[in-house]
Amino acid sequence: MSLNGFKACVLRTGGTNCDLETSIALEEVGIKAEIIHMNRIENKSLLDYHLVVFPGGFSYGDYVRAGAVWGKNVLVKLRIELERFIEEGRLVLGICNGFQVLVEAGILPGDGVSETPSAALANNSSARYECRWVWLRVENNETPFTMMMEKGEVLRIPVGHAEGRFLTRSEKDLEELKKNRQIVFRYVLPNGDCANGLYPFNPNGSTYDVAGICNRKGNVMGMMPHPERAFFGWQLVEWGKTPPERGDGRKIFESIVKYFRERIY
Amino acid sequence: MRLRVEVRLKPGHFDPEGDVTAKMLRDLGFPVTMVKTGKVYIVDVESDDREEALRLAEEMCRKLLANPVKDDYSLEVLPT
Amino acid sequence: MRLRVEVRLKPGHFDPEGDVTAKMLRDLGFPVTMVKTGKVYIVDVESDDREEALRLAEEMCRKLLANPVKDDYSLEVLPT
Amino acid sequence: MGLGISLERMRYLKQYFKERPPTDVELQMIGQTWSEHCFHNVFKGDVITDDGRLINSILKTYIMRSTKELDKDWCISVFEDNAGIIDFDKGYAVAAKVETHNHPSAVEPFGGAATGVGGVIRDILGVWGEPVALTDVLCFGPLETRYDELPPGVKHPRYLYRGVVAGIGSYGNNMGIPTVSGAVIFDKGYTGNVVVYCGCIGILPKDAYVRNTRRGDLAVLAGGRTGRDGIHGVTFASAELTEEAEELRSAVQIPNPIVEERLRRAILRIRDERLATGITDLGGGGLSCAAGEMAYRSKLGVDIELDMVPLKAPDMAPWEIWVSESQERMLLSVPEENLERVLEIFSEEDVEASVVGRFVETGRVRVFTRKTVVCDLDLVFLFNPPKVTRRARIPRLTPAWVDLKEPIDLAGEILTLLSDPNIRSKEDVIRTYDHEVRGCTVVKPLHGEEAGPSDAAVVKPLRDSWTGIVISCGVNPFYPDPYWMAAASIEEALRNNAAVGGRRVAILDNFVWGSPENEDNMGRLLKAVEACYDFSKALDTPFISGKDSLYNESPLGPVRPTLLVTGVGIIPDIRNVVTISLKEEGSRVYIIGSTKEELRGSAYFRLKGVDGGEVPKLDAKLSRSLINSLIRAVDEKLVLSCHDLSEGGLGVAAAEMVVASKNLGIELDLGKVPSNTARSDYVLFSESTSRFLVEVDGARWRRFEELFSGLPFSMVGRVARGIGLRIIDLKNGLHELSGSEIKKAWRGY
Ligand SMILES: Nc1ncnc2c1ncn2[C@@H]1O[C@H](COP(=O)(O)OP(=O)(O)O)[C@@H](O)[C@H]1O
Ligand SMILES: [Mg+2]
Repeated sequence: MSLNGFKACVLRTGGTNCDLETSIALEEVGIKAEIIHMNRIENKSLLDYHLVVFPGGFSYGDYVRAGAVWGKNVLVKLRIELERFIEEGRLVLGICNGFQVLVEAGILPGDGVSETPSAALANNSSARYECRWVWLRVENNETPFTMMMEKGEVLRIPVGHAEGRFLTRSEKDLEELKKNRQIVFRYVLPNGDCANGLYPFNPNGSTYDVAGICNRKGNVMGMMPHPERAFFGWQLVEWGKTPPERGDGRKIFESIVKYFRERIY
Repeated sequence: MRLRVEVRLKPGHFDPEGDVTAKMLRDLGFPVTMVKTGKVYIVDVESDDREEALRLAEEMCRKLLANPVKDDYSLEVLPT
Repeated sequence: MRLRVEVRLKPGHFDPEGDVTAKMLRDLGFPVTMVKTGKVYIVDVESDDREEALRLAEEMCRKLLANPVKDDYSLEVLPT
Repeated sequence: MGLGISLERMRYLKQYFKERPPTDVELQMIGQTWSEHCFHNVFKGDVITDDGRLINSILKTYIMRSTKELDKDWCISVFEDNAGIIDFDKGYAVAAKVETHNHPSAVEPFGGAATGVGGVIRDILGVWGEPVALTDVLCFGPLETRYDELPPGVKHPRYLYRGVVAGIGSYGNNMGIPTVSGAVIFDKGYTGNVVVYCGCIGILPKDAYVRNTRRGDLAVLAGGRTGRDGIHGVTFASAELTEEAEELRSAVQIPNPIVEERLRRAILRIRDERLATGITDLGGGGLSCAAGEMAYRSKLGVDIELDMVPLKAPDMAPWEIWVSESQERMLLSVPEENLERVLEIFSEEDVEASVVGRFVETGRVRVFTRKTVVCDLDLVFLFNPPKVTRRARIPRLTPAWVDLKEPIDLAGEILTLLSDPNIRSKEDVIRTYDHEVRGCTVVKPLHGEEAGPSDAAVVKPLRDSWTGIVISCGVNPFYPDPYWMAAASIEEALRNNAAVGGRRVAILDNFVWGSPENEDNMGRLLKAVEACYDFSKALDTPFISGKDSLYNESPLGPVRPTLLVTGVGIIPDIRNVVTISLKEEGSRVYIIGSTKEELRGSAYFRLKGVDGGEVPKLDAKLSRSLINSLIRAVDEKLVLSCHDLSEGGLGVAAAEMVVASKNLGIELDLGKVPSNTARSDYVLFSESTSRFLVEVDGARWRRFEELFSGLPFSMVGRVARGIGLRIIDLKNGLHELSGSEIKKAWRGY
């Protein structure tokens, strides 16, 4: 049993490949993480966990579309449980492919679950895979995932994806997201100013430089950058003379713990 | 009934795969100016009714095969 | 001239993407017995000659777009 | 395509088949097993030289001998299995393997390169290793080559470049293994023969390394299905690339990284539960080679039922199934009592697995289809064909005088070199590879805020150990003397490793050469392997694995002979790694090693179009002392940043350190450089070996100097703020470059 008694279910399926490092990040902040294959999810109840994580990778080889097959698979296998899970205010985090899954499953940006996605993570405008460290600005620090951050704070976290260009159905949908404070992270310049689509600061051409969003309630979040790769100081791209203690990605995991601590289950 | 579903990016959307294919074809010496890509699914459904089959295909696109935010699709019943 | 190239797996050939798609569609409740996948390329070539354009497309398939071990292809000139 | 069997071996074969004619399945199996690719005929055969020597196996005589004589207790398995295995930390070992996939990449660049990565990953899985990092070294013709320079059958370098890079990235990214290190080289000598090296590093608990196939164990084939792709890949690997190359696309395997990703999961679970007695990957020769080798090395026989093999395409002939090189397949030997659990794990990971046969005591390989025997061969016969003999003419490099006027504008020369395709940033390639996945990458290929070029990559594979694996490479195909070329490549791999703090380096050799039937090619090869013995011994660095790809011939002639040396070192605490970016204003900059007039084959001479003078030579004893002192300095935390001097010499190395730094630059006094030349351009661009540029803590430089006392070194300048490079030449002339000029030249933007 971990320090806090908080439990996370890190889901995986064929092609998932960031489950291990994501679990390590969770364990480091005291959340017990269990990696569970979708093939064995039937024997489990999501409601035994406080947090469900969809980690990065290439689920189902990106067949059909990145995240599409796993997204639907989640609906088929977990829909009722997951709706209740979200309803109860437990947390769902999707990273990279996990974000694509949440969008394809219609869990983000909507509320609850819908059968047709209302957003998309399309091909990068650079037409290629992009592995680089980006600057992220915290737009909303009142979600369970960002409570340990300042609003407007700039984080250093890497991305690694070929399909991360966030698109909404319409301008109106985007306005809705802004109004509801659902935009959590945006790609910015090193000084914190908007990237305004400028490559490579906005690495994929995302609308409104969106890097991560949450649902209206704030307890489901998806993001393209990989916080688990910026968790330990030694993972960072620049150290100075010695590695710093911690990376910015850690704040997401620490926020989750804080949220759990402050909320009584 | 056999259906043919073709999914293509909506007009105006980036098609990096198409761009890369065009470049590679040009590198091979072909006088190619543009390539757009799409996906085809040949789907056999258990239904003898043309209309129903098409309705099903439509729903498959909405639910899985296409993302309405970025994809268009076209449907066709194939002769068997 | 605008061409349409469709590349599909040879009959009988193992199609993992088709199988995954079929399974997913069935899980979503569709009465689907089989799915085969393929790709479409819409290619613009600098040529006004129909025959030449088709010959070029044929060559593109042999050299890049199709794999002779597993793929069949079909070509078509599109009206512009 | 024919089977490619020599006359002498034909006789040996006839002798064996006195009683009955061989079946097609047998002939195919023999063809695959005896191929250059699988059997290493040249490296294991005899060589007769024009100076009257007979060498029995250059692999044993040179490469393996040095390892044997060095006799390191940290070498766990060398030259035997799919990969070399060395000791690591906390009961774990590191496995390493590097392969080439040149021919497939030449006809089908995406698929060829991708399956190259897939294959080398399976080599690591094939020793029960968990892959943790990938490397790739790629050589292409110049991207600006004109179409009318290309003979039929030779694809444009740009096409190959795009396809190969995409193929490598796709496979590694999809599998979630970071591609952390490599090189990209452009030269006319690769226009007809693209070179694609793929390497993989893995980690395994030492006691999980099981190789103990027993009689009665079942042969379990797992992973992708068997198809018509990649048939005759091994014979193709030694074929000349001609006009029919198009038709050879069918010999290239079709990649599916997702199948391999699932396979990896299953294999590692089977390993952790210790359920299998043996494992090997299906590579060249497919099932025929894997099953045959596994039985032979366990001194057993094997019976295989082809009907049990899951197929991708209907109606495959038995021989096609037997030799198909379809990807993503592994063969395991499993005791009957563990079978159920093994199949359960495979099914949980969505991996198809079937029992296809059994290991038996016969000493034969027997293949059945529909209950009839289609192949029945004695394994001793199969694995002991007559040796091949090659002739070698020892090369003698003709001396040439250099006629080159000393340029006035040294700064301009530096900028030109920085933008040379072989020196400038490879960002376009590197960023399309995920080098951060697994979250273990400490030193990245492009490191720091300013993304400077690292000398080596460092990964931290274990959660509860600070020890890191240091991965580097050395490759110098432009030095025209094969002996010193090999020496320089070995030392470069060590130098790059040491530059970030790596030590206890094991090395891997990968030869890419033209046809060994040509006596000059063979002579050059011989000189290169001689150097491999001499310098791996003298530098105290054992070879643990390697591979040769000979017969790289095209209508444009043979490939530029290329030896890649991959270095795998360790650093006891990754928090002490040294990177290339300058850290502190005012700190001292030292050059280590001595600079000589050694520019033959250098980037500078190639740029100027001159050939002559001396190639860089290597004093192994000196090199060892310098590297040892450097490592001590690193461990005592005296070194703030470091870069080795290689292509483009001091000028380029200093500029690259500036590229990596934010607002910091270097003041450099060429007069202080220990050298034997009076020309400033030679001091700047010589490629003498064993040299480093080191930034040393301003307060503790005395200790640093103490560590190097008696060795050639000198303080050559200081780190300064707000400048790029400020160079004082031998005549007291000043040459200046701003940081942004340097960055723009190197990055291209
Ligand atoms: N040129 C070479 N130099 C050093 N070692 C070699 C060379 N060729 C083969 N080996 C060694 O022989 C063993 C078998 O190699 P290889 O035939 O490539 O295995 P596989 O086909 O299973 O990948 C490996 O350990 C490899 O390191
Ligand atoms: Mg192998």
